[in-house]
Amino acid sequence: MVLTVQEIGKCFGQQMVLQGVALSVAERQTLSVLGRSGCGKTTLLKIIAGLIAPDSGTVRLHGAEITKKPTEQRNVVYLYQEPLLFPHLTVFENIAFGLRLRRLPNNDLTHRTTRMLEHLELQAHAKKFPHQLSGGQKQRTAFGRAIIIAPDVLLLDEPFSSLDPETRASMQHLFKQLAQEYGIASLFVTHDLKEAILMGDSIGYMEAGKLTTFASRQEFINHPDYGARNEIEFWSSLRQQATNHDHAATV
Amino acid sequence: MSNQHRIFQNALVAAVGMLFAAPMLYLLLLSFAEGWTFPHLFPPRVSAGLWETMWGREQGLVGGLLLSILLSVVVAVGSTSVGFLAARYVSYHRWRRGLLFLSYIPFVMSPVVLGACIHVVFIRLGLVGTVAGVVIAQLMFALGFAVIFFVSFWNAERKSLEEAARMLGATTPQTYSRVLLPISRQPLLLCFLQTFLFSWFQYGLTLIIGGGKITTLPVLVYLYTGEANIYYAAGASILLMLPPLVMLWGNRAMAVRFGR
Amino acid sequence: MSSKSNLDRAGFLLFLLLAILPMAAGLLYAASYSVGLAGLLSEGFTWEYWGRPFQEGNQIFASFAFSLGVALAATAITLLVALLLVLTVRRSLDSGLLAHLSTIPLALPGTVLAFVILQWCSGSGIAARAAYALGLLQTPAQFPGIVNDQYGVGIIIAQVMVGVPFFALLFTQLWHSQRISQLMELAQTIGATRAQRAMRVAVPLLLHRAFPTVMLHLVAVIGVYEVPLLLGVQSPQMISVLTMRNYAMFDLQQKPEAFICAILYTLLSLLLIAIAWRRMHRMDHEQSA
Amino acid sequence: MKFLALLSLLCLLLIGCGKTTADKPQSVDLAAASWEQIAAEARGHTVTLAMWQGDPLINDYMKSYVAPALQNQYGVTLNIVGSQGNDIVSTLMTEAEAGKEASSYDLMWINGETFYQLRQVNALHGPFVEKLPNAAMIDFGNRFINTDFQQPVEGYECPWGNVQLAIIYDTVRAPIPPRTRQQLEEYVKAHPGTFTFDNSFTGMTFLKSLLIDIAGGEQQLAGPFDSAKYATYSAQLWEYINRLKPYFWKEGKTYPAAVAPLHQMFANGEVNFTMSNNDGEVDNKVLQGIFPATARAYVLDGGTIQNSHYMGIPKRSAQKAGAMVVCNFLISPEAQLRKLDPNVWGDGTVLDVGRLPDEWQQKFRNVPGRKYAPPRQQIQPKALMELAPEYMIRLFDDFRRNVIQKQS
Repeated sequence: MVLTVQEIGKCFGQQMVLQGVALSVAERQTLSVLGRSGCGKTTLLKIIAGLIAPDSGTVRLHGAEITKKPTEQRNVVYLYQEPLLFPHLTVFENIAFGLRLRRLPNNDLTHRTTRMLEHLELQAHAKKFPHQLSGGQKQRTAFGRAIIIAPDVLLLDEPFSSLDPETRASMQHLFKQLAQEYGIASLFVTHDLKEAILMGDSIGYMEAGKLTTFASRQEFINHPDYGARNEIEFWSSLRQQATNHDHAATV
Repeated sequence: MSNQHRIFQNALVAAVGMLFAAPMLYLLLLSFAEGWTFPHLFPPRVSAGLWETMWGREQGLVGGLLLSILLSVVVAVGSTSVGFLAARYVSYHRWRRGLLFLSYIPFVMSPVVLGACIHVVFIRLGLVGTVAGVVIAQLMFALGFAVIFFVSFWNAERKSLEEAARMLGATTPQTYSRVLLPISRQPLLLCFLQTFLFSWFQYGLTLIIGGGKITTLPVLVYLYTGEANIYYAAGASILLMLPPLVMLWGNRAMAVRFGR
Repeated sequence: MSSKSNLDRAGFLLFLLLAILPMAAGLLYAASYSVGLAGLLSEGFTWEYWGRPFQEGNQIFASFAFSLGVALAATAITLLVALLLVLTVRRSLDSGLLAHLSTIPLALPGTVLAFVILQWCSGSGIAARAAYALGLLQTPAQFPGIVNDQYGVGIIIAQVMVGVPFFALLFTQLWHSQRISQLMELAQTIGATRAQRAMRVAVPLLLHRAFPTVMLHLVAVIGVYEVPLLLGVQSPQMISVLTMRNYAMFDLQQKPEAFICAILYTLLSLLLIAIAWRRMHRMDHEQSA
Repeated sequence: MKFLALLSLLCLLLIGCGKTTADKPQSVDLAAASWEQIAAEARGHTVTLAMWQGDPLINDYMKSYVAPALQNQYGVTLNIVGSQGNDIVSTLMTEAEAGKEASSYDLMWINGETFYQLRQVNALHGPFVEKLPNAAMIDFGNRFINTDFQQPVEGYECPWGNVQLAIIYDTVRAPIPPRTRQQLEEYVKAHPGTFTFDNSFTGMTFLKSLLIDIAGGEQQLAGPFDSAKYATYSAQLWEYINRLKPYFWKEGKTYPAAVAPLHQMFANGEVNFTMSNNDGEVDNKVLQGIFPATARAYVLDGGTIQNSHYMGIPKRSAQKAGAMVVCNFLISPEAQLRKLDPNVWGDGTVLDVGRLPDEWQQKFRNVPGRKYAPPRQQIQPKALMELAPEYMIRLFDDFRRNVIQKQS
């Protein structure tokens, strides 16, 4: 297991935000966590990233405990809903940021960054500043910036929620491709049922600070409580109706 | 927009502009005037004599100018850097509101009145009549401003950018040098400018804490304005106004260049 | 965690040491002086000095009333003029001629400002000379007293002169940040006339957003020193001038009164800051809502 | 917390600092030392002089002449700072209250109330004047020199200059200036808005001259402060002033804060009179081009106050030897002669010309004469002694209470 989280609990004042949360993510796998806003997803991700300290529980990376390690030494990257780019740096420099911190030799850095730009189809925009980009381009830059340092785990917090449906679909596709290619384990948080099913190798459901995980996608879909079945039935009945309608029209 | 309306607007702009520029123009004229008394609406005689003698006779003026520049730069650098950090602490602190309220007290209160109260504290610390004392006294007020100024700067977005840098592996010094300072260039400059001006304009506080020993340009100018020779006062006033004018105009140009 | 570094803590510590601590020590000293617990002539605890403001002929309350009146008048006129400017010549303030010229009054230190106003508005000043040239008066004494006058007209003129460009620029910025142009277009589609758009959309919105700044400006004007020092009268005096007079008087018995002034002034300022503060907090909520 | 510990430490420091009081040890005993020893002790040190700095000519005399001469002749560096009268008193008082070791000032230009108050709080060093070699040329028998506001000087301050209050007028605007109280009343009633006096030192000296006149001569008010006499005569003074008040500048509702604004208004033509504590100032101001060449000075028939101004050394000064060297130079014939010239300053000398060596006597008698001020011999008979300082303090206060704050 790349990431193992055990018995995480967190309160903000009187309010219990997380309670006994446990999960694990295997090599090259993506765990989708489905939950409404306010269910504690963001807090969980921030605890894994080291931005918030948990009240109880442990976080392990490749078996080693990192619960008290500072953020910058964890090699875990958290991606925000908004593609938070450094406004003073170009697209190229934003992507190269992590490599610069690691003092990579210049030609190596250029090479890697250029390759990443190609992957992201951002070559034409390398010299632009964030405020000159579209929403999708920004989010791709943020991805590139995170993936290029080959983090052990990537944490994604509703990364596509502010994009239009078309861009969203292509980004989902791009992400799967990149995760595969760079072999990154990730935790993907969303409130969109379809996206959760689409992105996750396994799925978890979070409600009121408690996480339920499912071994496989099918198990989740079959479970009556989470509405996956309803959704599928809705879409298939719609298709059914449409077919019937077409049928009727031809007749 | 009708033609008539446009003419009216242009006339208004010209009139208001004249009014804004009038003090500077008047002082300039006065510094070149001679015998400009009632009922002369315009100077009866003009001469550059004042500007020639001012530097020669009153070496104090050059000294005052240099001292003022030194003092204002130190106050501006000190309050901007300390304010930048202190505001970060305040912004992310549990008692953010209470701490911020404290900063408002030195920010708006009369430096002269508070100056009278802190006079004895400064004497005990041996700071009265020293440049260090005046710097610290002015810092006290400039810091209030700097903290307030930067508290709104340290918002959620700044915090997230910083977190993003850390997750990519940046250490604390790297976070500052590669992210926080570069993205803060504009506000840092603005705060520097404001605190510089505050210090540059300060008269009463410098007088109390300086004990008359620290003769900055405003102190000298006040001496002249209270004196019978108004032409001297005009000349010294212009010297006092030039640096702030250059800075304010420079800042405007900068603001335009950086697209606000 | 990562959001608080030692660097910030050091910065904050310096802020406490350099700003808050001396201020607190100074006010504490002022308080103890005013009750006879400090000072060369002190003879132990007494409320005697605090009785003085209530004595016949004492200037402290008159001075507070005068300062408040001057500040209110100056601020009201400043706001009125600044609003008129923003409503009529906003484009020029934004990026035209006025954008550049408005920096000149902002570069005027109080001392110079007061000097200029004195030279313009005194009985033998430029304004009086213009009136003479027009044949409106023969001697300086006939010119109406607008500096060193009972009502603080000179002080008000000076404060309006620096206040107007400041608020005009503030309003121009608010115009953008509050999208007033769009809101006024919207009002137009609903059928608002030009005047209605100005009076019902722009003016209330600008004043609402600027309220905390207005309050802080008021506190600042109440405490001005250099300007009334040159343009004021001996009675009543603005608070700063009165405090300094009592502080450095020949009569050492007056020193406690200086500190009483300082404390009363501090209390008044705190009250006004608190009002500004509440509104600011409320606006934070509006903004996030 | 570390944080709180540091804070409380600083608080302790703040409070603790005040407890230490000790005069800096002097390497020579100034009372016993010879002048040579004192001069040797002073060499290489810096003396901080607190003085009023509002007149560029006086500043110029001090900075371009006195300071370099001291440096060259005695190796003493003179550092001039701006402070005067009540500011000096409050600074020295606050220093005493705070227990500061070495005073901010080593020498101060003072007289009258400042001297009185500093003596009252025991802030002056002395007696030191008889130590100064040049003091032998001063006539300490002269009551205008040996007594400062009815307070014997007793060697606690060194005389520097001697001046007499004079009224300055413009011969064009007021061809016949009022010379008595009666004439002044007639004049202001005939020319309303053209007369005022400042609410500071000079104006109060003017009021004091009127008070003496009302009392019927300086003998009436000589000696220590007499509150009964003060009450009687000041009541008459306020009655007189309030009668004239509506005819003063700004209808007497306000008064210039200092004499310099009054000078400005006189120069501008806003008022027809100004006044000066220094009878010679009119020459100086005309030469500077500030007053018109038609300006003249005169004294009232009832007399005006003549006084001297002095140099005092704070008890807490760490440079007393240096300060004494500066004093000695300031009363040297060379420095006094230069100061007498209206082109330089026009300040009356404290030296008794008769005691000077012949060559110096010649020089003093040939000083380019005063053109706009009356000759000293002519106004000397009308010179009045300064009254006890309480009169001045009371006048300041009562003028505010009985005239300014009284809304007619």
